[in-house]
Amino acid sequence: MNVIPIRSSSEIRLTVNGRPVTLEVRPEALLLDVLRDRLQLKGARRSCDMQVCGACTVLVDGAPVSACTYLAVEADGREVLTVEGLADGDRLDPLQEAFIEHGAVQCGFCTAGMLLTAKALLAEEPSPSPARVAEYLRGNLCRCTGYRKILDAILACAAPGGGTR
Amino acid sequence: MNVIPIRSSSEIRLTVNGRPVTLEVRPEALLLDVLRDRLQLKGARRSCDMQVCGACTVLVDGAPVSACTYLAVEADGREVLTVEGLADGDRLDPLQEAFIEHGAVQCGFCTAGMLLTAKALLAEEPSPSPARVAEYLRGNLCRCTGYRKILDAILACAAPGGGTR
Amino acid sequence: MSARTGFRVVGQSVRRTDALEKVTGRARYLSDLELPGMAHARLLRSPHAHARIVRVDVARARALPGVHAVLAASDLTFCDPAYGPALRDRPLLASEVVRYEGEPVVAVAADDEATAVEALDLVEVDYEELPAVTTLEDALAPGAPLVHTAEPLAGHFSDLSTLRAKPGTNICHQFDYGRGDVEAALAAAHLVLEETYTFPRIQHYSMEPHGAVARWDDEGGLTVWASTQNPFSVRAELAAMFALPASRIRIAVPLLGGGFGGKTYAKLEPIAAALARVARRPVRLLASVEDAFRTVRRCSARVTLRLGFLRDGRLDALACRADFDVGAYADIAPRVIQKGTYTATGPYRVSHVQLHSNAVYTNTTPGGAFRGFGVPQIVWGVESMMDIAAGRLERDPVDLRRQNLLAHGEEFAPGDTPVDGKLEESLGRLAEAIRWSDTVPPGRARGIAAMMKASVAPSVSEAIVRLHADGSANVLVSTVEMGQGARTVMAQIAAEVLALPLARVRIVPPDTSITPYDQTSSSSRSTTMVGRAVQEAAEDVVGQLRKIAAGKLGVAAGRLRVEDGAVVSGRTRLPYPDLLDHHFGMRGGELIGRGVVAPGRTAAPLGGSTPFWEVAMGGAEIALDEETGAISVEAYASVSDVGRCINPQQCAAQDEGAVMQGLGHTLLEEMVYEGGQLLNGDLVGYRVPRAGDLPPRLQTRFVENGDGAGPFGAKGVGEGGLIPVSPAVANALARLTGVRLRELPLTPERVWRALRERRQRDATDRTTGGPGDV
Amino acid sequence: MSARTGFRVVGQSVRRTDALEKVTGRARYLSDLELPGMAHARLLRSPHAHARIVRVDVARARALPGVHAVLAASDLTFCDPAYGPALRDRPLLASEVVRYEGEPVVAVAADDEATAVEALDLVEVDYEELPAVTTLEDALAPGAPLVHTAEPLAGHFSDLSTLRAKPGTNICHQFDYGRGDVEAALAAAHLVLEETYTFPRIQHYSMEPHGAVARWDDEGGLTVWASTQNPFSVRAELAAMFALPASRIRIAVPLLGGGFGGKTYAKLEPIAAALARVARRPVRLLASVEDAFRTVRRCSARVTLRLGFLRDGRLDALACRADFDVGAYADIAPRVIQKGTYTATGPYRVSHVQLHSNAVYTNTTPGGAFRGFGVPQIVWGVESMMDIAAGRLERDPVDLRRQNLLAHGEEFAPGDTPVDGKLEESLGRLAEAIRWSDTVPPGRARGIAAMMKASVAPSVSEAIVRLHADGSANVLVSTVEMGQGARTVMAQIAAEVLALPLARVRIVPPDTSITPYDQTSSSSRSTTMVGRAVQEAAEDVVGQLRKIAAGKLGVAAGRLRVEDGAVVSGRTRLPYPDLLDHHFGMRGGELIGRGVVAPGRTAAPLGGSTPFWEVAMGGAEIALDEETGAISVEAYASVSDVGRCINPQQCAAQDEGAVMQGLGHTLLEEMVYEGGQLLNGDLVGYRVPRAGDLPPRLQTRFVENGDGAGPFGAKGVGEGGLIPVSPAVANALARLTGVRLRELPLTPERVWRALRERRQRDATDRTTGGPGDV
Repeated sequence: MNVIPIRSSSEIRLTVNGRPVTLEVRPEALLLDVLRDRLQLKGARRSCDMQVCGACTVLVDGAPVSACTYLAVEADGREVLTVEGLADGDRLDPLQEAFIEHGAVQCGFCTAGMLLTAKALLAEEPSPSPARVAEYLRGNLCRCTGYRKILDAILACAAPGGGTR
Repeated sequence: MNVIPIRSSSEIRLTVNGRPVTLEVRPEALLLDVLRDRLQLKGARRSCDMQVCGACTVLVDGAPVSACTYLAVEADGREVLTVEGLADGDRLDPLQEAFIEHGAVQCGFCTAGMLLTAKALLAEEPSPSPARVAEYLRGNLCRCTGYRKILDAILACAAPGGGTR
Repeated sequence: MSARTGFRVVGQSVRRTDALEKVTGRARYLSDLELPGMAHARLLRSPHAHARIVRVDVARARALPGVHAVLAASDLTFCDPAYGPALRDRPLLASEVVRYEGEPVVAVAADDEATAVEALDLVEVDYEELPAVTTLEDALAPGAPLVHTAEPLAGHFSDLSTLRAKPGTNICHQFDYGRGDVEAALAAAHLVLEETYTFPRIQHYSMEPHGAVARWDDEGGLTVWASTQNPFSVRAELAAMFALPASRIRIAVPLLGGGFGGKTYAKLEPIAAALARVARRPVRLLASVEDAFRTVRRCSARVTLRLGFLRDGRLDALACRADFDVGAYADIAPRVIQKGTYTATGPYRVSHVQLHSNAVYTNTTPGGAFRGFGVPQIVWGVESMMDIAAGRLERDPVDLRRQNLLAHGEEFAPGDTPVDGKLEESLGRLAEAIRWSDTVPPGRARGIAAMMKASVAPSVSEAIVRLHADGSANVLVSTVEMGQGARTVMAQIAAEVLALPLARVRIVPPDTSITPYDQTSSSSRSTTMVGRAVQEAAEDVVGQLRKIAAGKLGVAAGRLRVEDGAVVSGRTRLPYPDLLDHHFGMRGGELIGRGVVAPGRTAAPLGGSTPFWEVAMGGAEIALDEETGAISVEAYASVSDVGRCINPQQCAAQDEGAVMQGLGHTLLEEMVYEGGQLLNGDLVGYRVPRAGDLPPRLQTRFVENGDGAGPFGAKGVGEGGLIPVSPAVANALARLTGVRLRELPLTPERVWRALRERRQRDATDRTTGGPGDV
Repeated sequence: MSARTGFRVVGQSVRRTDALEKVTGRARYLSDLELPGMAHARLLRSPHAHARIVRVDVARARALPGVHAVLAASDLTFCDPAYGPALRDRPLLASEVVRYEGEPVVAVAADDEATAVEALDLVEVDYEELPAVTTLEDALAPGAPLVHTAEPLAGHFSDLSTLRAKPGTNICHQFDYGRGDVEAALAAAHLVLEETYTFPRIQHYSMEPHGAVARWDDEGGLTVWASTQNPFSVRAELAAMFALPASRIRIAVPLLGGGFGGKTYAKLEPIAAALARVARRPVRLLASVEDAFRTVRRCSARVTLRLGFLRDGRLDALACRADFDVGAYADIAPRVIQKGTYTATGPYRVSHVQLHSNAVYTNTTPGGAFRGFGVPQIVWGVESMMDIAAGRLERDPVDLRRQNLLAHGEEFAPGDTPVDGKLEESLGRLAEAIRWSDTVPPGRARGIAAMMKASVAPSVSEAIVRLHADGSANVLVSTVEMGQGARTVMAQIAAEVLALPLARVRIVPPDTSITPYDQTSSSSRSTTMVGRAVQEAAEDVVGQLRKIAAGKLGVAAGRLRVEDGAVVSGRTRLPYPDLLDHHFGMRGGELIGRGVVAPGRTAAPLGGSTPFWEVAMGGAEIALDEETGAISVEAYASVSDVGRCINPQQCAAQDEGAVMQGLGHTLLEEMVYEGGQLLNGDLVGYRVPRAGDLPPRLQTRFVENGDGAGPFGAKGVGEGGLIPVSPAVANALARLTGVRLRELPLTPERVWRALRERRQRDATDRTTGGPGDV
């Protein structure tokens, strides 16, 4: 463990994947770094650093945010869901199952963000149209799959009655 | 890095292998843990935990101490030398060279402690007798070598004129 | 077992072996690696495209607490700082001169990234700007400023050791190939077309940027964990730079978050290794996406083509002159230009061929390998011109292409591998998939394109298969899993040959100190080459099993077969664990199988015969917003001849991804330079395809005749699907609007301007009666 | 190249390949491993020697913040908790009953060790004490409390699958062997001696205690970094416990801080794996030295021997009845008792042999393998009695032994390996080294002893050698480096065969997913077995090189030799890199060599013929402080027949260490139990040799006739030197004082008491004229 010089820092209390966590964080600390380096939740990934790619997407109080630009102190008092919290023990979330089943995973770097964004979408709109899914994913890039199988996987988890495009 | 709950702790300033180090440590923190876990100096090793085996030996102000039972706060203001500080860049200490040359290294778990104890001895007494070396090493166990080659290596570094037993 | 194929695991869309770890977030990539005592590195990059370094002062940075190493070029006395796979033209850190905006000048390793950034702020560098060349035109102009003034050393590829630079120019390599008599044939041709096409600089943007973690050990050895597609090349570079035997270098490769060619050959590894040496601790160097834009890109190109057709439609002659902009350092671009140019004739039978291409230095991000490896740049022009020719010859574009296709078994070029696919079948499947014969809906048009690409040759892949006492197996191969699913495919191949369930086979991750040689995870070669090595190694094990069983049963080994984890003879079943117990006289020993696939050098023009031909064809149906010029691809069909799909779902995934990446450079992507400065070196400025860009209908189809050179008749896939996209879309646009664009990407602005020009010209034509160029 | 041996690297005392990392403190051991997110484990151990577990309440421990897993036996529903290499008699955590003081009952994994300790404080366990047996006498008494009541399952060794327990007793295994007619021979013998010797419980005290770090991955696989001497056995245990194929388990072994047999077979690995499964994160479990005392020890023994000599001094009959105290769980003790007992006749020719031994459970720390593997316990008695016999027969002890030595090539037992050394030469060298014929200084005496030990058989070792494009090589073997220098020796062997400098050869650390099978790093077998596998794999590579060169030169491969990194034919030198370039048609491919050494089962009494005989003899010259009874060993000479020293310095280092460890159990060491409680389970109470205990003169000599079964005529060394120490010292004591001790260690108190008794008896004898027992 490296030596952390303790300058000004404040205590935050948040819930991460259902578990309460109390942390001392510096004001400029990013949620992504806190998750990855201090809580060892490496599922959220760093890529573009400018809220474009979505690899760092986590849900804060159910809404997708880019953890790469979200201050940890902003998460004080909130619930954070990361990809590590999607499954219930060994029981995968239906989205996770669908991503595997439809081959929506290639390099996997976008996968966590895709899953969480889709989770938020289906919570908002259980039966989105394909176009709506594509539009909702505008903040989540994937360079491997061409999106086809990702959309298929998400649509497979939508409640019946989702419109077609 | 794990989250360390910050309870009562105090700042210590010490010199480790010639470099100044400032650390916040808890009062019960052991020097061995501080060296190994916080400064990543893994050369001092944990074995008996009761000042018998010498695997954790480091020099504090030149004197060998068992870091497994030495409080980090006691090192405040002092100079600590660990095995990582013995060599000068790529130039090994003569004791290190002699240990290699004489085959005084087997599993290596005692080696750091042996080297540092020998260093302290030769600083005190440049020309010890073989019996004196053996006696000085009473707090440093080795289970592999049978000590013969360790004594040979140390004696090879003694100034000429060391007595025989 | 599949009744259709007779295979049990091969041909099945089994779940990826890494799917679970990826959907649970527990997959580990380079940036997840934490080593005790590890320092974090940052680079100071040049703000200038071309400048002399007058002064570098790192004293204040070095004095900053928490800083473990600060390196400038003058500190690199402990290694040979020159590297590069084709030409050793690149310094580990810029020395004396910087040659592109973003070139690393100073490297720092510190306790954490914040301290490293702070240290870089304390570094002072004075530059004296030099005139820069950032376009092919500038670089090739007589008396142009030279990016490199000294002659660079050859890299580690023996087949590139005779690179032909043109001294006193910015041309670092030229490629020439010819057969027949092009000029005579063109002179005699019924139709001669001459056109020039340009292809932009494209950023790979693998979502995971480059990274490396380096650690020296006290045995004098170096370990580098690297996000690389070819660890053995990285090993060769580091061995040369640090004067180490290969056996003392360990390049270990975790999962890659995408590659696309951008992670071939040494990138950050030399800097990380140098920093770790000085810092005397592990050093992690992670690039950002902005760094990636300044690390490598696709070579842009300007390609002038002359095609000569006979009256009956036969393509009789093709001349190609291509200039590739390879940026400030050659990287693997010399090979890119020769391989890309070599297949300019595509899947067609052409008697008279003259190819010439130049690799041209400019003061821009170095150009290297990128999915397609030089082929898209050429095919963009050739396949556009096939459609132009069809128009001029009043032929159907599908029909004209069909007429010219090479036959199965026909030599592509004297000495090279005969065509291993059935090209007509691909074309037929494509026409069917894109409904070529159906009426086009109003406001839409369709276009197609075809391509054929060679894989790298000569090339070597090796494998070791270990069958354990309990009858489960480990496979040691150096295939890099970068998303393409290679590990899953290798497990399927081993499981098939060993007659084991997939779950009993595990692939060991690449590590040059452990897993046997494999040249590279690129060039669509892994299924064919590594797959064959795995097959051979597994067959070696099966041979040993049969021999043991034969001895035990007293029958000929040839009469025994393996089935469901046992050697079977009639009704007798000898499970592997029992056979191994018998063989070793105890429970414990293992059988080791070895597979070495090394076709060697041949008389083929490039020195080796391609192990297979990658064949892909594509068809697009587009609509156009005439107000904005925005093209929307409403349907796209991709057909690849893969011999056999080892994993059909993964084959489809490869081609879907390839098509979308192709749509990126067709419609959206281009790295834009102005005055030597990269204007859009981040994801805000550089737009890659999003989910909303997905064509509503995207189909992938596969030709499977079991005639591939790989295991079970499979062959490579992955690059091909990307290549026809641009000409297919442009051909559709031409058919829709009569407008022919010769510059990518087909941005709304370009299309809109072309439409406007076309309208203006049409207006003029209506007045003058002149013909419009299609 | 050495003129004497014709070898270049072999036979040289090259520097250890790990020496530099060890003297600089940068060598990494298990306890240095840190994984991101790793939890730290602690165990709650039984305070009772034998008790029923009435209640375990872990609720409060589980609720403690920072705790990730708390396991008691009832939680182990996800695995088969029974394990053990010989008998699966051991639960992962004590279930229902605890069987020794220190047995693990509850395991906790938490954020840090302090939290884990805090959690253990919150665990409540209620016990109901049961009567315990802690001595062989108690355990073998009729109606003794039983340590185990159910019949245990066989472990993973097929050759031990027919273990013969004695139901209703504490005997878990019996070993019997006989030939000739012992009773008749004893009845006819000129001299019959019958004596009983005891050997204490000894702690290995490797300076590094046991440790394991376990991590599950999402492919359902398990990785355990373990301080183990035999990773493949650990793999087999975990595969059975967690129902995994071997290919999905990875046991990786870092440098070990000593082993001495104490790190053979699964120790902490199952608990760490179970904790990691539940904690869903990596778990590190590090034992303390006090834990080590409660993990494994040397089996104590009580050995009754009957020796029958003919009038001319020939040892004609030997009967041995040995009870080994194996503690609460069998571990590998069943094999210990059979191998130890099997060689009771030592290096001597004995016509009539009857051996019987029992493995006896007691409520103490489990007994397992320890340097010498059962042999020291038997040799202690036999070699003491050889001296007694010499006295009674009025023969010189060296002379009597020489008369009875087996000849080179003579069968040790029908079906087993013939004697592979020259035993007379060893004895002669020993007599010379200890100056047997010289006058003994006043107040001193000399004693000698000899031993011959079998290595494990059948046994398998495998190796892979990879020759890289640059002519450097990696060797993949699963030899564990625990201080003995095996990696250096393997590098020497490979370098010799490959004709490469040592620095160009690198040994890859053991990892069951990667490095090929090796049974165990113990039984002094590595140089012979793994060494042969390395030699064979390297020769395989050389064969390929010669074949390539032969093809290139057009000469017969048989006429080519390798020299200094090249294949040589007359004056033509073809360096390996050039040959590989030629072979692969490019710079890059590698040659893979394979070596499999698997002698298989034989008709030998133990089911396999020992691959070699380890032969060692020792001589001590002692002085005695009659006031205190303290023995001081003034000189010690050790002679081992090693066939050939691959690395003379390391051979000497092995024997010096062995002698000192032997002096430990001879003079100092004993684990003392009282009422089931271990009284001295730490280094304050348990005294191991210090530097001051080193004999002023300690010599090691080696017999090198190049006749070993290993590479270059070498064979194993490492255990032998320890074994003669106790009888040699006791024989010297007897010669000095007339006092014969039959119980180890020879503590001052025991010696002093014996001297006092002797004086008292002498006084009585002087009165009665009766003979003193020598």
